[in-house]
Amino acid sequence: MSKTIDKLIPLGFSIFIILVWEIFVKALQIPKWILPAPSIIINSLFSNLPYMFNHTIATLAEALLGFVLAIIISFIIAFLMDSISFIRKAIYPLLIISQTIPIISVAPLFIIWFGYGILPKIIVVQLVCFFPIVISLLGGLASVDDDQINLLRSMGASNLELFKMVKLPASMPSFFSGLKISASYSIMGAIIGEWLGAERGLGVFMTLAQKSFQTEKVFAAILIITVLSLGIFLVVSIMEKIIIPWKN
Amino acid sequence: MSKTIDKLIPLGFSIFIILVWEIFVKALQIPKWILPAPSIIINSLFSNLPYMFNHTIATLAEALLGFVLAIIISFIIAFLMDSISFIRKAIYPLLIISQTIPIISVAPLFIIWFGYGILPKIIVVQLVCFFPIVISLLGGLASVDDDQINLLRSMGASNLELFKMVKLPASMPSFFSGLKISASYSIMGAIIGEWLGAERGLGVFMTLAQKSFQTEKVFAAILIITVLSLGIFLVVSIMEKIIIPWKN
Amino acid sequence: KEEVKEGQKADTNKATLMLDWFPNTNHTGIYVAKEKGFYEAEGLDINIVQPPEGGTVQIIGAKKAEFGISYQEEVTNARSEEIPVKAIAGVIQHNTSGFASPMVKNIKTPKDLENKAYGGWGTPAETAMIKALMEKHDADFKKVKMINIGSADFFTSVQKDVDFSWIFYGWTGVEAELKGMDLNYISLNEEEPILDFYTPVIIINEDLEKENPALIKKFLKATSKGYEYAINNPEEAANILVAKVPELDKDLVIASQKYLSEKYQGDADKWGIMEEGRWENYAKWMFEQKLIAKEIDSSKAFTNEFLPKE
Amino acid sequence: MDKIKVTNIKKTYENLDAINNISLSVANGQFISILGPSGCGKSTLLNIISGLEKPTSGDVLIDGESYIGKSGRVSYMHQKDLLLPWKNIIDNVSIPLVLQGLTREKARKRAMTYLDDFGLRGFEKVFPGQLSGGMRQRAALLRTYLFKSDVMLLDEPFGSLDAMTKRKMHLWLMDIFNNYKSSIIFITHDIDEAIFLSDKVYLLSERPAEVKIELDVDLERPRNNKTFSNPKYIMLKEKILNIL
Amino acid sequence: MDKIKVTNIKKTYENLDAINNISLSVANGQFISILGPSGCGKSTLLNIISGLEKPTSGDVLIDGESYIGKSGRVSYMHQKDLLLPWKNIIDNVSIPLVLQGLTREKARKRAMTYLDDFGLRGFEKVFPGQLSGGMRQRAALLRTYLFKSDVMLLDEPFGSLDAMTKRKMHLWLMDIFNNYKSSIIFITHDIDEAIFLSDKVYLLSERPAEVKIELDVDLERPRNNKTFSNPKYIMLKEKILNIL
Ligand SMILES: Nc1ncnc2c1ncn2[C@@H]1O[C@H](COP(=O)(O)OP(=O)(O)OP(=O)(O)O)[C@@H](O)[C@H]1O
Ligand SMILES: Nc1ncnc2c1ncn2[C@@H]1O[C@H](COP(=O)(O)OP(=O)(O)OP(=O)(O)O)[C@@H](O)[C@H]1O
Ligand SMILES: O=C([O-])O
Ligand SMILES: [Mg+2]
Ligand SMILES: [Mg+2]
Repeated sequence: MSKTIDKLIPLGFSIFIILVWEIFVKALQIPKWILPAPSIIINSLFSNLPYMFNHTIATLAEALLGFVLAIIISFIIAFLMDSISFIRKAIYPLLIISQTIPIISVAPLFIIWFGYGILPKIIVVQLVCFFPIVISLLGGLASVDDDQINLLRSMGASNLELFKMVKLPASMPSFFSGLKISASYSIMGAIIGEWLGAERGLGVFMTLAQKSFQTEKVFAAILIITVLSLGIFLVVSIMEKIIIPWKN
Repeated sequence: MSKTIDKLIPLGFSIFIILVWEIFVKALQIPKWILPAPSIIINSLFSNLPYMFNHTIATLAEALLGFVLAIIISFIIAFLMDSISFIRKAIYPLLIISQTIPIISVAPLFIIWFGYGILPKIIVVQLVCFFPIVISLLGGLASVDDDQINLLRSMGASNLELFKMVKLPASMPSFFSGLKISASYSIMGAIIGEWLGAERGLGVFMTLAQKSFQTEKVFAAILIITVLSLGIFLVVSIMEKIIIPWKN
Repeated sequence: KEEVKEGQKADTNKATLMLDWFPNTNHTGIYVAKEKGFYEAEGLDINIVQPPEGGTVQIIGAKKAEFGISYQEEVTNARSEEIPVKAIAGVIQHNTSGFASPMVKNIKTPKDLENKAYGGWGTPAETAMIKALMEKHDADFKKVKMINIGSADFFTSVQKDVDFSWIFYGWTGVEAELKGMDLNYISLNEEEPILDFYTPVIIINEDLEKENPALIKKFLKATSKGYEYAINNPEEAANILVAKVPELDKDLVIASQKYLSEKYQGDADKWGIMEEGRWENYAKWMFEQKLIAKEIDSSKAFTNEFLPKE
Repeated sequence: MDKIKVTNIKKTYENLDAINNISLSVANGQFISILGPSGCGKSTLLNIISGLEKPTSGDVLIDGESYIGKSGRVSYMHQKDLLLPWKNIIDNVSIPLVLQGLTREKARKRAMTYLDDFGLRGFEKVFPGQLSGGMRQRAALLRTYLFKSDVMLLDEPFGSLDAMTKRKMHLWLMDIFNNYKSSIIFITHDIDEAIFLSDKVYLLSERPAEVKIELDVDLERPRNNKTFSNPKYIMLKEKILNIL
Repeated sequence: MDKIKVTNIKKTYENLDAINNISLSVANGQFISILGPSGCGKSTLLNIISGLEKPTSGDVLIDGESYIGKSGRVSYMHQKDLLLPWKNIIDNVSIPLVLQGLTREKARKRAMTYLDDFGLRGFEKVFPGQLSGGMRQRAALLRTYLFKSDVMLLDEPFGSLDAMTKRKMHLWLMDIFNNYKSSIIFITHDIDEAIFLSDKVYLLSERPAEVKIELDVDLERPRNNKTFSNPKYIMLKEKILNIL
């Protein structure tokens, strides 16, 4: 298959699904406040676009800041856990616990600690995103060929050098699996963060639209969320291709 | 370090954190409806234990059913995506989209489609859990040594045999990274599912406790959630050791 | 799913009721009716279910449940979006909600809201309400700082940047009393009659009116009995609710019930009845405030017709 | 008709000519060896004959049929052992049997009978990571053999073996070769080995590989230790040494 | 004093005796070779001397100091090439230089000067996956050399090389050996290579390995093509062949 056709497949398939949806909604006469037809959603998107712009920017900013923070923290945690066995054992359970607590149930604590600004949203995104990255990084680090490690150690490599030269590159494929998972979560993380209270953002927009039963606006927001998430995912995928050239 | 000490580290560290928390709350006289002291939480846990049991069972059932379903579906999807390039290209964007849609925003649709029973909760758990598994499986499958594939293909292996003999085992380490991520999410997925409307479950319990301002009960529920999640995570980790013997 | 199909057949007696929120003292009459066998006596089997966040109106609109709990603003909003739901009983006669603040914030009248921070959900309706109250007292709404507190509760949010918030007195106000926290409280219905909307109300899908009026009648007959029991026996009624939903704080439920039992029927002739004027005025106000895109026919938004005639 | 006929193979990687122009032929039941400098393109040639890689141009005929890009026809032992790290040795070597439809149990049993010959007895339950280099090579050879095609391609199968073990393997290989009348293409750097085993030796040039010369080895079979002192053998060896 | 002194090494894996009892010594600037059957424990021995594995019992002294379980003292070329798949060839071979503190640029430049000798010129930007087996081996050897320790352990470094390339590598190795007075332990299956290069040859038994015999090679250095026709050489070779 040629490259252009490759790119047309997902597009074509999406169009197919949208068509089925449109026909299905029209044929069954499903009211638009239950499930609006794609045409209505697109229409609503365009008529609300200028004023959704601000909300979109807010959410995107939260998501990107949180995502980048998550990557940085993941590396620090994974490095520490990999190098110092005491830290690994002490922190592992806490990592998991951090994922099992439904954020909404401890929302009051978040507000008391971090107030109502952009900070709590970034922290929520960070919390949602860092876990898949850490676990994948650790998985990747564990899968490194011991003989390669031994060889470099026998050449006098320090822990940091081993990490940089062997462990990190060897765990890049696994790391990118985690990064792709997180990339897909980042925008949704920001939306969850906005439930903790926000003035702007697509989460706020959706809540308001939902409360006034403008389902088509909710779906217009979901469409934007989806496009943003796919965009971040795509950037990560391209980075993967660039950073792992030896896999091609 | 000996094996027993290894196991005592996380325990000891947890106890340390709990002590700090207790002292902190007492010293700053933080009211219990903001952040209850661990002693109060434990106390509340034990006095509510018999009657939290039902909620716990309900949530655990949803989580486990959803988790197992997620594993099964992940394998089917990953196999199809790996074998048939058309499917991979067509489905990849949909997979990501499935993770980017905040479930709560389309909650009414879930009830309308799947009713009030355990089904919508299982579906939510499945939706939350299958994505990390699929992405990690696909990442693992992509990392397989082409020469090994070629060798077996040259011996007449079918796609299914290649999958079983080479691709699957080669992607097990990566798969387990994904599985661990999902295991940590499974209980929380069930809690989110219960927000779609449920009569029983720890999510229901937490909502009710929160709405009647009984923060210590919320934390008692979080404690149970955490223990359950760690339990599922542990089972997955043990399975990993058994299924990947060649890594030891 | 099953209950729904059967519920739409004229002769069956199964039906689903979807709450508006977690079970609380607003719903006591329903739990009493179920526990005391009032529904059973009417040949009904009522299944009470909890809603997905904000989903009750849509579920009723889609006929996936027969009865639901909502509130006047939501019904008005829904009808302006052509969702065919309709109120059949007002659970509490007058609006028991209002703006509360810790005593130390010194907010006694709407005038005092100037230079204070409001913590809410950021809906246009909240803005309009605060504005309406303040304008009546020649206060400047622009001086209020609006903060979205998301899912945080009253007690938490006033710990941080928030000065006042919108509460249901019968629940959060009562909890403050139990906590020994002194509040200033500005009651919506006392300050501004237009804001005396019905909350909560019981709703149905319009179609049910034609398809199975008998079901509605029987349902409301039993439900009325439930609320009447709660009005006359607050303590016992509270205990029935707590027995059904033991996760709730028993002290809070009992205190709340004592407060609400007096408010269910209020000054009306009987429980559940609603005045056309209040529906009309509130809808008009909402339209003027641009809270709804088009005017609604209030007479179609509610009916007293199915309430027991006595 | 030739069993294998390779004509005018050319292979270019991005900006590297690996094989310039190679033609060779193997008659039915013939054993040929290929000698050539390291990196000249020998493994690439076997990859092409086996169908795993496609040549830039040229054709590969087996029994007169073109096998460009079609794998599965021949037994092929790669230069890398390619043992699967997650299967123990017995399961690794019985892969071709399982792929041919035998149950795992039967496959294991069949493979088991060869472990002594290959010096792997006692290591059946061991994972490849715990074997020595030479043992891995022997396991890979056994796996290749069990595929049992009438055409075998062997890429330096005895590179990590000591002289003794190598000699044992030679005798074993001659045995199958005589019994099954397989056609074999054998890559090695060991000139003695090449002459001892083959009917014909191809000498390749530096990369990009071309056939420098094709030498027939007319030493009577079965060959044995006395072969090495045969004057024909010594002459042939000298000739090869001179050309290289 | 001996440069390297290995005394009574024993190594047992779970239920497998790999090395029974090995003692050997290497004088300063001495080149010794180890010959032994495949799987007898040669690589295990080098792993132990390099400090990567611990023996079950016994001791390893280098310059009189015990190096049990302490790696980093010696240059060690493993039997597997262990090139890092994510680094191109020039970066792979310059790893030891970078680890010794050179900047990447300087390390590359230094390594670059050896590429011709190792026949890797033109492949500096290529990833290991695109090299031939022999080229990978040469890259691994160059990397080992650049570590520049006065003790070198080489595990079948020339196993995948043709005779010509091997000869070139031999001459190069003799050169360093003479110039730097390194002490070298060399594992090979090639008897000619062992005799040609060494001052002493150890012959090991079947697993569990023991030293069967230790043979001094008193052929004058520098050695060259004529060495092969030296009667001492021929006698020594015959002796070894008889023992094996
Ligand atoms: N996938 C590839 N991409 C680019 N170049 C390659 C690839 N595979 C092999 N080459 C190049 O092709 C040439 C021939 O390689 P090949 O493996 O065929 O050599 P060889 O004759 O088998 O050598 P050796 O005796 O060392 O095994 C080498 O220069 C190698 O770098
Ligand atoms: N990590 C390990 N675990 C268990 N057994 C091992 C391990 N490493 C090596 N062995 C065993 O020890 C024995 C000696 O192996 P070693 O690699 O030292 O052999 P060798 O002499 O280098 O052989 P070759 O010439 O084939 O490379 C073998 O039987 C091997 O299976
Ligand atoms: O953690 C969540 O609230 O989804
Ligand atoms: Mg090769
Ligand atoms: Mg070895």
